[in-house]
Amino acid sequence: MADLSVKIAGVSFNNPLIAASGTFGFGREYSEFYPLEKLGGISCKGITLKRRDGNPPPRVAETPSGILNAVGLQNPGVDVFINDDLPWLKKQNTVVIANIAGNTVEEYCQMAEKLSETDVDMIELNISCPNVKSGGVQFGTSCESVANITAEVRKHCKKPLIVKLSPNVTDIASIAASAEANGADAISMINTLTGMRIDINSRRPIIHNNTGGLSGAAVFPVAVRMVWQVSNAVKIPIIGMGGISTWEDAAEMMIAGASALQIGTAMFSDPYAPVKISEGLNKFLDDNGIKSVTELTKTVIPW
Amino acid sequence: MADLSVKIAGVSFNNPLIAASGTFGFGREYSEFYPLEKLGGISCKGITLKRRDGNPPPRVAETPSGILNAVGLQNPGVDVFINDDLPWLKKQNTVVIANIAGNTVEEYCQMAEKLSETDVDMIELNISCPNVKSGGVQFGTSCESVANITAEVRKHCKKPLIVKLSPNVTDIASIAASAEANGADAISMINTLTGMRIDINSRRPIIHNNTGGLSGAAVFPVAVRMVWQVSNAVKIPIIGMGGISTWEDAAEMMIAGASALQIGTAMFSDPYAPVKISEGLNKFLDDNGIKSVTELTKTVIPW
Amino acid sequence: MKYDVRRLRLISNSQIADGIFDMRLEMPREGFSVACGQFAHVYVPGKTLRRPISVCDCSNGELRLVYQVKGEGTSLMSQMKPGELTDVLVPLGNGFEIQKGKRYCLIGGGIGVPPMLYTAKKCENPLVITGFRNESLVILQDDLASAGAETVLVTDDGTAGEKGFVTDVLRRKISEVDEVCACGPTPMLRAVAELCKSEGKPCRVSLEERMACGIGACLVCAVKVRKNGEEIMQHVCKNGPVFNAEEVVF
Amino acid sequence: MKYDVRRLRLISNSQIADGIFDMRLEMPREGFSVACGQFAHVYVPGKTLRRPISVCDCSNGELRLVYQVKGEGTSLMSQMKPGELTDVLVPLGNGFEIQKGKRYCLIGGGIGVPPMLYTAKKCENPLVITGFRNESLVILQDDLASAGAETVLVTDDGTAGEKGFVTDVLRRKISEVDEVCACGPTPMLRAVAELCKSEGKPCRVSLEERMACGIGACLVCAVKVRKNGEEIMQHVCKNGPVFNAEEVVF
Ligand SMILES: Cc1cc2nc3c(=O)[nH]c(=O)nc-3n(C[C@H](O)[C@H](O)[C@H](O)COP(=O)(O)OP(=O)(O)OC[C@H]3O[C@@H](n4cnc5c(N)ncnc54)[C@H](O)[C@@H]3O)c2cc1C
Ligand SMILES: Cc1cc2nc3c(=O)[nH]c(=O)nc-3n(C[C@H](O)[C@H](O)[C@H](O)COP(=O)(O)OP(=O)(O)OC[C@H]3O[C@@H](n4cnc5c(N)ncnc54)[C@H](O)[C@@H]3O)c2cc1C
Ligand SMILES: Cc1cc2nc3c(=O)[nH]c(=O)nc-3n(C[C@H](O)[C@H](O)[C@H](O)COP(=O)(O)O)c2cc1C
Ligand SMILES: Cc1cc2nc3c(=O)[nH]c(=O)nc-3n(C[C@H](O)[C@H](O)[C@H](O)COP(=O)(O)O)c2cc1C
Ligand code: FES
Ligand code: FES
Repeated sequence: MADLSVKIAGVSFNNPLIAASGTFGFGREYSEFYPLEKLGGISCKGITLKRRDGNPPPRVAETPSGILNAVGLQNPGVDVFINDDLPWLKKQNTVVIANIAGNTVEEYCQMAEKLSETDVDMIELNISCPNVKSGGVQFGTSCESVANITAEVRKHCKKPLIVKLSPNVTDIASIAASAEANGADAISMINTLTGMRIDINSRRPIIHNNTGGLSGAAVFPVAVRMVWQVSNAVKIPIIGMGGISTWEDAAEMMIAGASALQIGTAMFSDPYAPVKISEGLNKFLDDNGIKSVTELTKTVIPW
Repeated sequence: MADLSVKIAGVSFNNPLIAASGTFGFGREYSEFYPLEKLGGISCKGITLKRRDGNPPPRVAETPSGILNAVGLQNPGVDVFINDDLPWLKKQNTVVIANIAGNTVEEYCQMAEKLSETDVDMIELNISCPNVKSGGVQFGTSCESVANITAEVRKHCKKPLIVKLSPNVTDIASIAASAEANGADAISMINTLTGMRIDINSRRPIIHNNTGGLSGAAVFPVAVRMVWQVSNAVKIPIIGMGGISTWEDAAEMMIAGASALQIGTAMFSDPYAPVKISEGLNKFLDDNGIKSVTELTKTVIPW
Repeated sequence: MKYDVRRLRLISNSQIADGIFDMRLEMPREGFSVACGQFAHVYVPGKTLRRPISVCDCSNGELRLVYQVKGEGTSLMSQMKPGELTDVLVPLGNGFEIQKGKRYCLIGGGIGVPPMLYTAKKCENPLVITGFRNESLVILQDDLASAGAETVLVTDDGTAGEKGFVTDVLRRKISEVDEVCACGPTPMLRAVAELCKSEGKPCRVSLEERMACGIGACLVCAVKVRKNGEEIMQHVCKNGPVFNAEEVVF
Repeated sequence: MKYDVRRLRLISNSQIADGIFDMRLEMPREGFSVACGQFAHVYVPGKTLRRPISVCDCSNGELRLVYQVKGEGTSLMSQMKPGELTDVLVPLGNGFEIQKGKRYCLIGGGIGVPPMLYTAKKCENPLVITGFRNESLVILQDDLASAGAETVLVTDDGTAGEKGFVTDVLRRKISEVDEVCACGPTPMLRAVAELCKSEGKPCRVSLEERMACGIGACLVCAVKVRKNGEEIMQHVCKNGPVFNAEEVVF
């Protein structure tokens, strides 16, 4: 039995497998499959200052080895999260990460302030949601805006701060460096790649939002590349995600540079995916005589 | 029998199916499967001023619903192309597009000049090759550099000029607009998305170049989205590509905004892919009483 | 633990009408119960998303799913072979609540008919109205009759049963029943709901929406409903698929 | 037209050693010819790239491919069932040129052995040296013997045949042959090539490289060779897989 525990920004995780934001709600539903303590942590559904109803359906479409989604940040608002969901979540014996999104920098700051007074373990700054009209991804696509929002939120945030990056950019390494320079404790990446599908008979985009975010196995090679590039540019830990479906993918993502992982779309095929991945990683480590999963991180040997 | 012919920048194609650059060599090999006149055109393997040997192998890896490649522009050089390949190609009764890449703007200009004196039908400016150390994609990732190289090459190019865009950018619509404003007659897109795979046992990147270009069905939703965005930003025609595998995909890409299509990776699964797609499109048009394939272009009805 | 992934052996998977298949899976006879109107979320090898299919029947150790081939997922499903293990999340969602002593009218349109078989089995002497585009798509008539239902069949073109729409029959017979349950295309559901409203009969409808998780976590299968005068988003997989027709914002 | 996509019916596909399968496909008896050392490019449903597999034999209307399960592609291949139609590009590449009147030594290492069976059938009284890691991986010994070859078997650990390497045997027997043909892991090929060079025997080697098109168009399967003193890139699928060992830049 290898040591699967990892530490990110001072927070200890039982194992590197974290449920990805937006795919796992606030944990209650999947807790009807397995105790949530089997996971290293949970990144909660993105929350906003006020309740949001999200986009009209259809909100999901299948693509080759992936899916598009455009939920549009449906959520009950930060106060409901703090009062109704967080107390339950904190009893599940797993790390709780609040994923926050706003229309303005001030909204992000207000939420960070509120959450700083709660028991959430970490805050994940979602500046990469491609499926909302204002806010979201626009904060995450230039170094200046990433620097600005990270610095501002940092002032109001007493919790370890993760900045979640968008892959829809020319130079992800510089963006990560801006986040690091302005106070991020960790990077999580990648959010979804913007994509589109059209029904050739109705000529309507399948997703009501016209475009949606691509996730799942299809994006895995892009995610590995970006994690590798960012790991060459920053010293803070990276939580890697994007299409991880098997324990082999998980090992690959860590070898590329990730210190922990989030699992999203794979859960839709198999609700047990993160549990199986954690078991698979354990066996891989044992078979190779590796004592701790942390020994995988960033061990790629580039040509 | 619907009318499949299309016209791009004054050049007439028998049908909208063009073999994608780099996947079809200079056509000789695939001409042993079917007469090349079944295709609307051929975009030749990217050529450079001098012969290039390309990257060391491995140069290809499979990924979920896609592949990574890093050939690194192996080619015999523009003069050999003009002397040895072009005369044969011109006899095949299909449109011949020369795809050119350089280390410097001057190299691009020199090649454009040489090719302008030949019978090639069109020139495709490859400013988006992610697999070479200098040149390639660096020209294609900012509006300024795209504007500059397009304007310079335009001065030396007497043929219709296609500018091929990289998807590894934050805002592809502005880049396309820069190309249009500086003399491009058409846009072709998308080149490959940069990706990486690592062998978890050897910890070596599978591709010797470390990173490679992702193509195939996996990228299709990203390509459709980008073609749609660019079609909203420019008036010149778009040659759409990226993961087109079936006639349904082809129809979808045209509905999103493309006037013609290139087929690459799908050829590796089925050498007849472009021929079958052309037949499928024809049947789709007939079944729906559509007289000309040009009636599909940009007919998406966004929500 | 409310949910589990079940690996069920495929007993048979045969075409019963034009493009419509009848899949039967071996279910443990004990230790769980499936309500009518609930659905199964079927893993299709090679696809990222599961496919939601209503429970058509669940008895004698057999789970029955009747589905129409629409796209790639259902096409792959139709190629699954007896003996294979299928991976299914079942039962999911909230079904029809059937009360003793009431007479129900069950309405199925097209591929909305299958859940009405299991529902009919849970009712006493139900009236089942089924509608199809034409004869080639008619399914489950014998099963419904053996379930003890009074059945009325209509087709759009009159090639089987009466010519007309399910609402034509419902209008005629609505006074004979206490409640209406319906599943089918949205325009049909809307028409049924309006008729029930004007006749003052309670009506429940089973809705469809594209799904991912199937259990209420990912929020993709949204439907707008009116509760206490306020419009809110609920989810077909968790709050439905069966909704009170009066609350649905069609 | 030199190439075609063939849809060949699978006759059988059975395991013949630890993780090694023997696939037999129905081939038309006429209208084409396959040279020894050529390969087949096999479409595996669900995969983007075809998988290159050497022709192990081609006779009596049967194409035989012997392959080892390495990753997902070959694993899916091993699950293909008799009766299925497989989609294969065959024959591709340049094989071994076998001249009358010469005695050949054919060397196969591990999963490099299969092409040597068909090659042995094209030679007169060849000497075939095959090497495997251990007994559990030994294949095709009977077939080689019935093909009329003199066979020598070695294993790394001595669990079958002699203990040692193919080069140990070659060193002992090289004077008995005129030319050497080899297929196997690169270190083995390099050792064989060096030995042949020092003994002045012509040597041809069959190389492997990751492929996409399989016909020389995409340029991914590059191998560096020396021609007229200059190092140039050639391609395993089109110029090879068989190369003159002296020209290969290992
Ligand atoms: C609760 C529920 C119960 C259902 N019961 C049945 C049933 O008993 N029999 C039956 O034949 N069909 C039923 N459907 C519809 C069935 O799920 C779809 O026809 C099927 O998913 C189409 O998949 P595909 O891959 O063939 O089509 P594609 O169009 O290729 O599917 C692409 C994506 O769209 C989704 N999708 C497409 N159409 C629908 C739809 N109408 N509803 C939901 N998702 C859709 C698919 O799940 C998939 O994610 C039900 C749907 C729901 C939500
Ligand atoms: C000309 C030629 C002849 C061959 N003949 C045989 C044979 O007779 N029997 C046999 O068992 N194997 C043979 N191989 C090797 C065989 O092609 C690979 O083992 C197989 O492609 C692995 O596929 P996979 O999906 O199982 O492995 P994966 O590692 O999952 O494959 C991923 C990708 O890498 C490629 N790849 C992986 N290993 C190799 C390799 N060694 N050579 C080429 N591509 C590779 C695959 O084709 C695929 O594109 C031959 C290879 C070549 C080039
Ligand atoms: C349905 C869905 C909803 C999502 N919602 C959010 C969200 O609210 N906040 C966020 O940061 N990321 C969200 N994401 C992105 C995921 O957290 C993750 O970055 C992405 O899906 C890539 O990982 P995967 O391929 O493992 O799914 C969502 C993804 C999906 C599929
Ligand atoms: C093996 C390979 C080589 C390529 N070489 C070139 C090239 O030389 N020039 C170029 O502009 N694009 C090149 N491309 C990119 C393709 O032309 C195309 O833009 C991309 O593959 C997306 O299309 P597809 O998904 O249909 O393959 C290459 C692609 C592949 C797979
Ligand atoms: S499918 Fe995930 S909430 Fe309904
Ligand atoms: S595989 Fe395409 S050139 Fe060899």
